[in-house]
Amino acid sequence: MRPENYQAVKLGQSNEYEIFIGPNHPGIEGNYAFRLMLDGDIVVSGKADAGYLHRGFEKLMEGRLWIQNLAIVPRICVPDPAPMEVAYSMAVEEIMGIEAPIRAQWIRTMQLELSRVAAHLFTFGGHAATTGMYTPMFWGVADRDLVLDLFEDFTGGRVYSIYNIPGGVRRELPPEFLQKLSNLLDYLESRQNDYDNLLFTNQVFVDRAKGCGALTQEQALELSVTGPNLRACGLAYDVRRDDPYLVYDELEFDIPIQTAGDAYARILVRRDELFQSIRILRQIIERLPSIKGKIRTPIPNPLSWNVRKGEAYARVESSKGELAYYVVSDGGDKPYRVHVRGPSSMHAVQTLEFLAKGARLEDVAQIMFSLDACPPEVDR
Amino acid sequence: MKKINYNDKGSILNPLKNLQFYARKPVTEPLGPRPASASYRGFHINDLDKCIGCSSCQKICDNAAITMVEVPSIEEDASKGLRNLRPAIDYGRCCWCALCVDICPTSAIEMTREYVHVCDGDETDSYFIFPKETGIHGDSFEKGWTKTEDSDLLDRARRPMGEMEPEARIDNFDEIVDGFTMEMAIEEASRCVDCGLCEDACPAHMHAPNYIRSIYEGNLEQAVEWMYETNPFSHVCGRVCTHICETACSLGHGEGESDPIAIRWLKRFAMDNVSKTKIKQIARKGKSRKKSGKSIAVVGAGPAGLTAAFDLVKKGHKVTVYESLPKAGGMTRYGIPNYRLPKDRLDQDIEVIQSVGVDIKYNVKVGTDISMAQLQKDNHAVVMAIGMQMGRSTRIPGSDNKMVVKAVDLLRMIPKGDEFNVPKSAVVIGGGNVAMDIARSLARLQKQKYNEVNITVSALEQLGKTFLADDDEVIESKEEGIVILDARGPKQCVIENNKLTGLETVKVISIFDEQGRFAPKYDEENLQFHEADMVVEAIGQMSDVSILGDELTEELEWNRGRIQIDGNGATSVEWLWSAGDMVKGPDVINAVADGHRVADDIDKFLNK
Amino acid sequence: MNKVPIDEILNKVNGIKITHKRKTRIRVDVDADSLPTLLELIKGRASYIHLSAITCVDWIADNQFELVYHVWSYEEKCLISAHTRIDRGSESNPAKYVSVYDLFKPADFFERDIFEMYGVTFIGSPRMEKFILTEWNGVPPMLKDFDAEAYVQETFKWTDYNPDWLQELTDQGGGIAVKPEDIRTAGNTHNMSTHRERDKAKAAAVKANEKMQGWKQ
Amino acid sequence: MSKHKEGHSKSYEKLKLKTTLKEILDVAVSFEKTARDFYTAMIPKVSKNIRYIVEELAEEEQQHYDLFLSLKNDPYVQSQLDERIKTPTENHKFSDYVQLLDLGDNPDDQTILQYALAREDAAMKQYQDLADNAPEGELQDTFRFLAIEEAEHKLELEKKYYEIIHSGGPQ
Repeated sequence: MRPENYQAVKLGQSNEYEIFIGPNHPGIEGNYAFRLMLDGDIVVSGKADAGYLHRGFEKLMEGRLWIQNLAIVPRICVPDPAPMEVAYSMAVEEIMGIEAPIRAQWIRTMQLELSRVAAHLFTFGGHAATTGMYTPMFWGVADRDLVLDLFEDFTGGRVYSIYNIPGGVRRELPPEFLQKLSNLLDYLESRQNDYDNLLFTNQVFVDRAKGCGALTQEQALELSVTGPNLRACGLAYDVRRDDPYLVYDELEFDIPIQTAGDAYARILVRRDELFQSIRILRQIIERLPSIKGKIRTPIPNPLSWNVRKGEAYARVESSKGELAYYVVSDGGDKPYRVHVRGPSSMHAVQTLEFLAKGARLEDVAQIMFSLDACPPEVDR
Repeated sequence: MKKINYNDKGSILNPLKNLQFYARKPVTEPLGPRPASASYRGFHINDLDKCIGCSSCQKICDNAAITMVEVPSIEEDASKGLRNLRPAIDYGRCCWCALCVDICPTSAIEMTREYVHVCDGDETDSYFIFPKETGIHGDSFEKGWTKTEDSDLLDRARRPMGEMEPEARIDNFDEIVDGFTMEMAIEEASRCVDCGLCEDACPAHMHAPNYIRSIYEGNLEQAVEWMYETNPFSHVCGRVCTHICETACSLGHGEGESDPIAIRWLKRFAMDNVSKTKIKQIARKGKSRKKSGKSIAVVGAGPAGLTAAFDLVKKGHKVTVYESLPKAGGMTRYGIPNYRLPKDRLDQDIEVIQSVGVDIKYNVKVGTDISMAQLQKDNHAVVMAIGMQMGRSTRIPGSDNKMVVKAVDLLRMIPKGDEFNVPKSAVVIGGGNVAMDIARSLARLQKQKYNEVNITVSALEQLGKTFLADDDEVIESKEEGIVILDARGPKQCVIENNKLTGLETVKVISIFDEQGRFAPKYDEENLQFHEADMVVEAIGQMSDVSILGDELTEELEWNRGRIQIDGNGATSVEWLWSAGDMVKGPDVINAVADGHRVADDIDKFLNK
Repeated sequence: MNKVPIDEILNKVNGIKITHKRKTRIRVDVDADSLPTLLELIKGRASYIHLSAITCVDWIADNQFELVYHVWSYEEKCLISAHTRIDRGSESNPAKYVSVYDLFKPADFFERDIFEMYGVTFIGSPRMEKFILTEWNGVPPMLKDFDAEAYVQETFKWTDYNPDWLQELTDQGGGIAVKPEDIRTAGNTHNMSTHRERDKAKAAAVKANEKMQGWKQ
Repeated sequence: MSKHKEGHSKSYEKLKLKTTLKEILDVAVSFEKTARDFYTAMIPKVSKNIRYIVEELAEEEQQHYDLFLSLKNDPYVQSQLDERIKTPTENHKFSDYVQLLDLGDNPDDQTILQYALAREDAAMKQYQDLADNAPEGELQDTFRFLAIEEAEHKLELEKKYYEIIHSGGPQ
């Protein structure tokens, strides 16, 4: 059903209306629609409607060489592309039975955390915008751009880094990079007060966010909610710690939690996580110079690269939650099957539909953004 | 980090604190593009001179953004591995992943720090660009993403090949090169980018990319199947081929240390590891069940003659091969020493060819035992493939002494087991591979008989510059104790009392002119005498065309001393074809290619 | 509380094959009939409550679908991937399997996704209906026998470009030699651009050119 | 063969007597003609497969003949001779080591080439000697020019010799 063909329908004698939000609602990342049954301004039921940006990534990947897919995977989640590359590479490495050199693992960790910082900044802005506050949105996007400058510096691309490769990363860090990173972290920390004043302790925002889209821990677990959304329900669970990958077991960081499970709790978890990421990055800045060695384990030349038969389920903690790649190889030069398990496939469909029920129409956008749903993960 | 308590209510005044921003300096960014970072993946540039047209960029492109275009003004030379294809890029599809940069075997394609292109709707043609040293807008920009050692997707180093140590090999004729193990072969095969330059370069157009791929996949039988499509002398070529393919290999074009794929050793590996029975089955594939009723005589059972025979038999014709020597193989048997080509391998190639139905008559000398006229009478077509088995002499003073011998004659005696007096010391005149073959063979015989090596090779050509023999041959010869005196011209064989005492040479200052043609300059003062019991001349060979007989010689058209043939090997006489060394000069793979050509043409002729 | 080792629980299922891949990954293979029992067991007895994903793999050569249920335990910190194979069915008799929605709510999403992309009907799943491909009437596109590349070539038109430089090259007798789609549609890249392919292409070009000349005259 | 050797020494005497440039060129022209006729006569006698060598030799002598003839008739001949002498071609003496053989009845390619090399070498030396003994001026310049011409011709032959005889070997 295309929106241009859609007209709000008044159903029979009741006060119920069916309306369509999206697919370009400002409160929604990407092209995604939501069909709501309203009774007055109270949502009776909601139905997620995907398909506006279906590019058939999983199908495409089956038709491309192992390495060519690296140019595809980051596109599945624009705000937080790095975990996609890393998860795919890790899955392929597991099938091949190789490991990235330790230096590459540190660099990957750095990339993931930088990406998390960028993604959270983006989400702050987006979330604020759904409550009608646009300044944090501009700030979030502007500050994220500074992170993108660093991505450009060390990966060669601003958004789609295409920096990972099974076996490691493609390039050494440029000279002075860690100094630049350190300066950026200083700057971001200096911005904390500004964000707190404008957003996190702004009474208008606090009032709007509290109680909005609240989940209990039981509900969250039943719905397979992960990431900050789950941690906002009081469960200190993080793939980085509980199913460690790369060098996370060598890093010190806390897992921030909240218990209320609502939109405000979720954004507070993200705020704290941003600073945990800065903490991790500072440790990396300190440790990385002493970690010498190669950044790539050699793989056969990609044009004739047959990955041996096997399968692997690689999980990472993206800014949105548990991101997993299930990769199957039949021994050929292309993946036999790649399944992308994005955290939003849970958050943006069943959880969103569940939370929308009974909410007021004006809160729907905030609920969706507070879940940090990334529709391309549903629509891959 | 300041903690925020969930239960805090926040304050309506907090946002007002940000009014302080009015006192801050505004952030301003200049309009217009800023320079991108030093490793930015901007627009492409391509160094057209470095680019060889291998199309690897096109194959790695995940968005089908690269079209190969033919540029007629660019040199195309298959034997050097140069195609006149160059990439053109469709920026409507490109995703700027730079995999094309990272795979380019010659590092020709790179990206700049330029990243802005704006055009109107009716200017979509500007999306399709042909990158040169300058990028999309014809401007030179600083380079962004270029290939680094880390980002290089290709494995540049050849797997090392094991060899017998000099001490172990000098007193015998055992094969020197170890050959690959399965693991090494797969690793080596994995380096191939499948550009096909090797196949273009190979005279027989062997499907090297296909059999390399099969080896990589561990399917050696399939690899051998690919080989037998174009070469029934795969064992021989797996060992002694001149491997033009490796010269053409795109990996060998890379800067710095970048080795071509060891295509020859891979071929050898596959052949060595598939059973003879299986190879016979493979060789029979595609053999016609129908008999054509036509018969063909082939003169000479060398690679050219037997390849032609092999093809013709598979096409249903009856083929008889006449060989003047007791065994088949031609120069591969009677010219190449066993340590380079073990004769059992050659025997197998020939056995496989015979198993398809080729009939070889040994010890029959055409021209003496049976005339060409007779062959013509008895057959529908005749193939001349007698090779170049006669050695040239320098004809310097003293060269008519009986202890001045020709390399090819000696080399023929060794596998035949003919007795001859191994000289205690010998000088070889010549700097080609034949000179090395006889020097190293004599060295082995000397070691066996006298326990010491005393061989000198004297060549006009200069080592490392104009020398004709392969580098490996030179290195290994030196390891085996052979002295190579390069840049020396033979002046005379010194004879005292009718007995050879040695060779006198004169220093060559330079040998070729600017055009690369022979124009030697000598230093007359610089004379040297080399004591020797035997002088071996290894300067060149020719074909014994006298077997054709005067009448046929007169009837045929000639081309600078060789029988004139057309592109298919047909001579000016309707029933006669000629192939191999005698028309093309010495080279096994060329001979094989010739054999195929001739067979195809004869088949066409017979089916007319 | 005495923890029952996971293997002991898994082994209650008939015909199970257990592979410990690493500390946090266990692969089990079970019959299609036993899979729901297995999931119930590990959820109920071993705290595997988080359904991370359900993956479908189309093994067309075996005429089977493989369904993989990835289930995580927050307590054990371990992921069990339960593999099972079902009949691939046919157009007239599509594949069917039993839904695990009553065990894991998120199965709703995954099963609907597989229904849409592979055509497997999950009996008992609440919404066996279209979701992403609402305007698609073809075969389920993730099936191996749906050729996406061919579909794209048939359905969409590539932009034809005619920049000046290309015209110049064409005038010199050169121009487009190998199009990217030629390489891609060949499927197997390793056979391309060898001399035979090029010769054939060249011959075709010469022929086409001759034809053109004929037209002009 | 012997006849020709004789011819050469005879011609030496003949040339020494000459004093004017035109007369010298006349004799030179007639020498080239003799050589051309010699090779031309040889063509049908050798085996067809090596006939090209003799044909080419005859052709080269013909070219020399034409050159000397045109020189003789060239009004600016003096200035041209000066040009040539300023850039003498070296004699590399390769032919010294090629033994002079009898041509015999059925010569092979190598023999013919060796014969031709020796012949050019002898001619070159002859002119060189003449130049050395001639008084400075027009006469000496002429001899020098002729010597250089023959040297160049010999050099071309040497290249041909190398390319035909030193044909490399099998691998």
